[in-house]
Amino acid sequence: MTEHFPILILLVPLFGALIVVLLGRERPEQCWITSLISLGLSSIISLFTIIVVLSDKVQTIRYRMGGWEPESTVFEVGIELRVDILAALVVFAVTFVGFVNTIYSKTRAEAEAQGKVPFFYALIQLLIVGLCGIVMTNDAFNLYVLIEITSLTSYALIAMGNRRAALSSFNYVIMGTIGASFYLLGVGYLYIKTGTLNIDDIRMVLGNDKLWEHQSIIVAFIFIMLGVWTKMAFFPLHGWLPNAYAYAPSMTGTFMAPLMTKVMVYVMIRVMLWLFGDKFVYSDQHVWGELVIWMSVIAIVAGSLLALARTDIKKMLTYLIVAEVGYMVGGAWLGNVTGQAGAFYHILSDAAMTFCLFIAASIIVLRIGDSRVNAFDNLFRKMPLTMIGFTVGALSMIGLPPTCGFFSKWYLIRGGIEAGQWEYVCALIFSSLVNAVIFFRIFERAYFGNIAGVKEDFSPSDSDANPDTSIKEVPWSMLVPLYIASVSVLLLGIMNRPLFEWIQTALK
Amino acid sequence: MDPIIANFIEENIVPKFNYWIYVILMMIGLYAMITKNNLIKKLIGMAIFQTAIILFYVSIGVKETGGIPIISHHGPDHHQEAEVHSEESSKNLKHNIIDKDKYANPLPHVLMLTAIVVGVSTLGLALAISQRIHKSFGTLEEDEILNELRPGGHD
Amino acid sequence: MIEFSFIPLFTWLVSLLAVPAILVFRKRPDAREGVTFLAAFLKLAMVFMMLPLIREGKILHFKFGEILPGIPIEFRVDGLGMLFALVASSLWILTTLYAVGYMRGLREHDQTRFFACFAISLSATIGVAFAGNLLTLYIFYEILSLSTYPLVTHHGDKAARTGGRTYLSHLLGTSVAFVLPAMIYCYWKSGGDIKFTDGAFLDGKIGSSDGLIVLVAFTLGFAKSGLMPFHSWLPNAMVAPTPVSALLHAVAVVKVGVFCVLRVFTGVFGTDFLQQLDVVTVITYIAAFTIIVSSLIALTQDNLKRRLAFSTIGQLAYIVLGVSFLSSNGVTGSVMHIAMHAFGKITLFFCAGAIFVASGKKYISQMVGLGKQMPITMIAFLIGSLSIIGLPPFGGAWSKWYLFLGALDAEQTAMAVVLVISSLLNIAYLLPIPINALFRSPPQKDEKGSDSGIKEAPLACLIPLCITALAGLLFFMFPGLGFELAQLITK
Amino acid sequence: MKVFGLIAVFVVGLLLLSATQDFPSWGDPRSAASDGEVSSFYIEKTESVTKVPNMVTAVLADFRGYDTMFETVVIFIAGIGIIAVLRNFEGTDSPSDNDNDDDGAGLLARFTCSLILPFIQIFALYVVAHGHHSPGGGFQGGVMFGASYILLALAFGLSKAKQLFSERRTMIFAVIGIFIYVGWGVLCLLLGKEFLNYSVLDSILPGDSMMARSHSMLVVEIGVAFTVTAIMFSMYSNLSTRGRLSKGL
Repeated sequence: MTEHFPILILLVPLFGALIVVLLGRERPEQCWITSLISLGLSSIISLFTIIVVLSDKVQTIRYRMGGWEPESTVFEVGIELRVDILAALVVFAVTFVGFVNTIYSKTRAEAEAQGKVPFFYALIQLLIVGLCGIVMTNDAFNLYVLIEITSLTSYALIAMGNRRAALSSFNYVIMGTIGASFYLLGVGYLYIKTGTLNIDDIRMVLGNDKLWEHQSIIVAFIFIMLGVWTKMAFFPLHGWLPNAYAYAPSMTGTFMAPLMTKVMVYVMIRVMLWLFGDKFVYSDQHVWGELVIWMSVIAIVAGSLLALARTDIKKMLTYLIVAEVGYMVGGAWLGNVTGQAGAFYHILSDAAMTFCLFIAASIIVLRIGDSRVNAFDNLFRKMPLTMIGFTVGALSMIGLPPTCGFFSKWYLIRGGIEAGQWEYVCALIFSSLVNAVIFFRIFERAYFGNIAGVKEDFSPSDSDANPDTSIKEVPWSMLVPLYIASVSVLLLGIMNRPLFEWIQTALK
Repeated sequence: MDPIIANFIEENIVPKFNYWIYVILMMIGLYAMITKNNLIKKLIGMAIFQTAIILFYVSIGVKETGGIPIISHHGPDHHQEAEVHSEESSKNLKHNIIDKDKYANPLPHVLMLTAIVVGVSTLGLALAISQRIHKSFGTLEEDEILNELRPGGHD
Repeated sequence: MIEFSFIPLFTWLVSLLAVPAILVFRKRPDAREGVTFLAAFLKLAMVFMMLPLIREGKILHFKFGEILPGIPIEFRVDGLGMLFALVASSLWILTTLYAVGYMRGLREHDQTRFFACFAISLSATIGVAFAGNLLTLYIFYEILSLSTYPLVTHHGDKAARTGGRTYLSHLLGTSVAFVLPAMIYCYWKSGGDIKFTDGAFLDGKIGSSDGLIVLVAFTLGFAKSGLMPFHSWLPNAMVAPTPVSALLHAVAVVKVGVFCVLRVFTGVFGTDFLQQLDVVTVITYIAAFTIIVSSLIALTQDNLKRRLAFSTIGQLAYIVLGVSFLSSNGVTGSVMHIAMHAFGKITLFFCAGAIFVASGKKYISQMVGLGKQMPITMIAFLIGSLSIIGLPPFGGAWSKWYLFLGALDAEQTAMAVVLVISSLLNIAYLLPIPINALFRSPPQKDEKGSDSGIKEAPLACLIPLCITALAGLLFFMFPGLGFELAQLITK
Repeated sequence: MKVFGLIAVFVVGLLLLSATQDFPSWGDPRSAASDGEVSSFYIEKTESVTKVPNMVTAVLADFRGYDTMFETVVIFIAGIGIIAVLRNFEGTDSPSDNDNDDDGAGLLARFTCSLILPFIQIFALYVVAHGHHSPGGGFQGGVMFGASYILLALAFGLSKAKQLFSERRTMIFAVIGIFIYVGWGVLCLLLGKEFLNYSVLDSILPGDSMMARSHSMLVVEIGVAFTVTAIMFSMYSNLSTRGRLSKGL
């Protein structure tokens, strides 16, 4: 039974989506229940998968679709899934966040999906199917198909928001298509040269036939990287992200912001280490090593500064995501195991803290009806429970112990020092200082409120629209996810050592 | 004509014209996606872009010596039995020696079937989104939309 | 010898556990303060339990939860930590007593939040004092910065917010920007071992130029030690209520800063190794510069608390200076000065607070002739000043004396001169206050009889400041304990 | 913007062209892709292991059936995505929209349509069923079938077509299609082999394990056809009416 876990993780939400569509618009409650059950089940299965993979005898589960063992050939003729501890961890993160986010969606979906609740739940479950598939598949082309699945679902989910959401979703369509097509091109180039699509086999062929010097392989690598970077909003290519996530329906933003970019970072690490192999990526005759580190430095600095310049909290958080992507790209390109493992650990911790912050921000915006930081007066008094969760996420973003943000910074900085990339270390420290400024600006405002006599740039009408009396805590279906998220932030921080060791052993 | 150019054409363009064609097509599409102001024109560019990639893939699978990848050594009259009777299978096994140069490479065709489907779906969804935009903004020109957003825009 | 013990953990926990109780009793002030007192006494008791063991030369040790490869959260009580814990926990009691009087005297708002944060910051201080490795030290250092922020900004007005902003930006900024990378660098260089042991862990593992960078990064990074150029948070933090200033900016926070610097010198590098590296002169000069400049600035301040703040900066620089002599006498002087200055300066702050409570006066120029109404306070102030200045028969004399010896051992005559000059400056900016208050009659015309109503501050305020003032005397007579603990480190 | 676009386009183009120098030339049967182990395996072994002479169908529905499953899901996503984005459920149920629909084409067109529609549909079924031996399969057949409905809507007006193929029904059909495909794979799972491993189904299908693969391909193609038909029509009806599902083109 255990060997079927990977496919079950995918199938359960898939069926969930089908059932939800069949249920139809008349029964939003049952749609919610259904997706809750299916996602909960799938996250339980992925939890078990982690346990299975951690056991000594099964290091990696290989699951051949259609049972096509390569008998007469060396290469895989079918498609296979490959689940090691890294994949298992990310899959668990995806399914679990999906599950928790579904709890959050309970009230929001009916409010924001304009009577299309079943379609929202179906799309979000299919999105989860796509993300899990991306993480687990071991076939370069299948990866493309799944990337497109996630893209299509996210276009639709974002476009369900207001009119600005539709516009940013359109830009996302254009950028996303370019990115995915570049990836597809790269795969085509690899296929021409190697004649196979299985990731491990491609690496093998590249290694045996010494294809590394070939121009076509280098171009293929460049294009795959460009494609993946576009998808993960790496700095110069980040244009689509902030508006898309800021204007999307809140329950969509809370799910996508933590996961989409992170999964693509995972894909990048996988492409670098498994598809092309570290000998190719980190070899000295290619100039890109230094270049990408510098690009990531620019990404970190620019992302932090852009976030600092925003007054709209959701926009601010999205720009922080851009900066965090810079962290991970830089860490993965440092070229030592510490850096890679740090980047990978940051995938998990950043997912947790972004989730926490986005839920908190959505709740606040929902309650006070204004997304500008200037409107956050005295929130610590008005909605303390929410602000506690927000504070945990913020401290983790700043990188203070014992939250997970501190430890991922620790590993990344250590990797940077070992690699002697001081510019990267400085960028990390700079961004955490900027984050401190950003969040303490909010804390001060939420803690003391506005000082009399200081002119503010938002009209009193905003505050009149919803007087303080109307501001109260939100239903449990929003607070519970918030607290699950903040607890997992702390838990990841405390658990960091075993996690890091698993990751390191898997990467070696 | 200058011999060098002629030589270049001789060696790099004529035998590899398929790559040149797809690159040119793709660049046309990319240019339209980047620079066009009208959303529908962007989408047209997107369609060209994806078609170019499909062309590229299919051209990988071509073999000058080969035809369509459908095995046709037993005539059309066998089809039904081949599906129903299993004893046919033993008969098939004996003439199982297949010259692989007679058939084109099937894999790219399969892949491109998928890519086509994906392209269609993306296009359909994008059209729906642009209709939504047109409904709420009353125009499909990007600059007009941005102008309309200026006052209210948060960024 | 090292022996495992739970007492450090409990000492750390007791004030932490007080927090929920304080929050529970927020409606009933008496119960609330009762909890605080209980916790404070328990803490002191535990510290005293540990004292004899430490005096035997034992080292208490406790660890749990390895949080990073090879680095657990680790408590380790040695002489230095013991002395610091002793000072902090004993002064916590007095400060609580004082705070009760002060806060109720002024009918302050949010007293629950005040006492809760107070307790948290105390346990953070103990955590720093007992920290067994660099990471633990760092974590508690950060917690202290955060937990004192609400105290500093207690009033919540514009001044408090700007003050709090400077406070956090300096303390967090420097620690993240300098200490964190330096710590990770050490972790990498020393092969994953950043434990404090009798021998320093970085000993012989690092080159001279790197050593200089790391040392400076640490010394400036622990900005709580108030070394220039990162000193300006201290005067700004004086917007806090006086008990806060008293405990946190005479004892807990600033002393944590210098304590960390001491740790870096003794525990991370080790004085002998620093001798080899021959890089400390930089620190010496920074400290000397700070001493002189801050004393000069202090002369120009009319706001009493700000003047005290600048004097604190100077006094802290003494401690760093003494360590940077790398001689046993210097270190002894520094360790002693932690205690002596703590008692002296807290007396002065108590007096400042008492004056404010009783008369609402903040500025030195207003205090002329105030001794008539508040003799006890002013006498205590006089004693405190003398102890700070370092005149016998007061505790401060000992530490100054050893610092002086240390300077001579290190053949740093220039520094000896600096010490002398600065002592004169101390006299110049401290003594006039009590003298004018006691022996000059108040200028009559601009009084309009407003001072006539002034009496001594409430008893809860008076008792602590008398005790601390007397403590200054006692330390001169019985300095033995301080020496003993100092010897444990320097040997 | 235009200049920037041009520069970007040229850089990308040159990069791509620079790679073609070590590519095989047009139609080279010895190229790594065409001569490689995998494609050779497909060409030589397909029929002997699956009994399907059309390699494309075999690779599509069996070797890479997992891809194809997600392909169907992509179509499905597009369908429900368009509804989620565009559809507005207000004003659909009001009879006024549905009654006065004279928005069909002229008489001649109607007549022609009613003449050719059956043939289109029968041909579509043939394409689905005969995908094993000739070019064709679920997608192609499904598209044709969907096209027949679109033609119906063009000729007789959308509401007429909706009476035959209402929105609810399209959704059900789409779901059924995927359900057939995935369920068929799950059946293999239940019989104790990997997902989509049709060879175990010989216990419930006529013929040996290889024939089982052949039959199963037919089954999944039918599933694909269901989904594609339904989604094609729903795409058309939504896009052509800005999501009001009334008063089509």
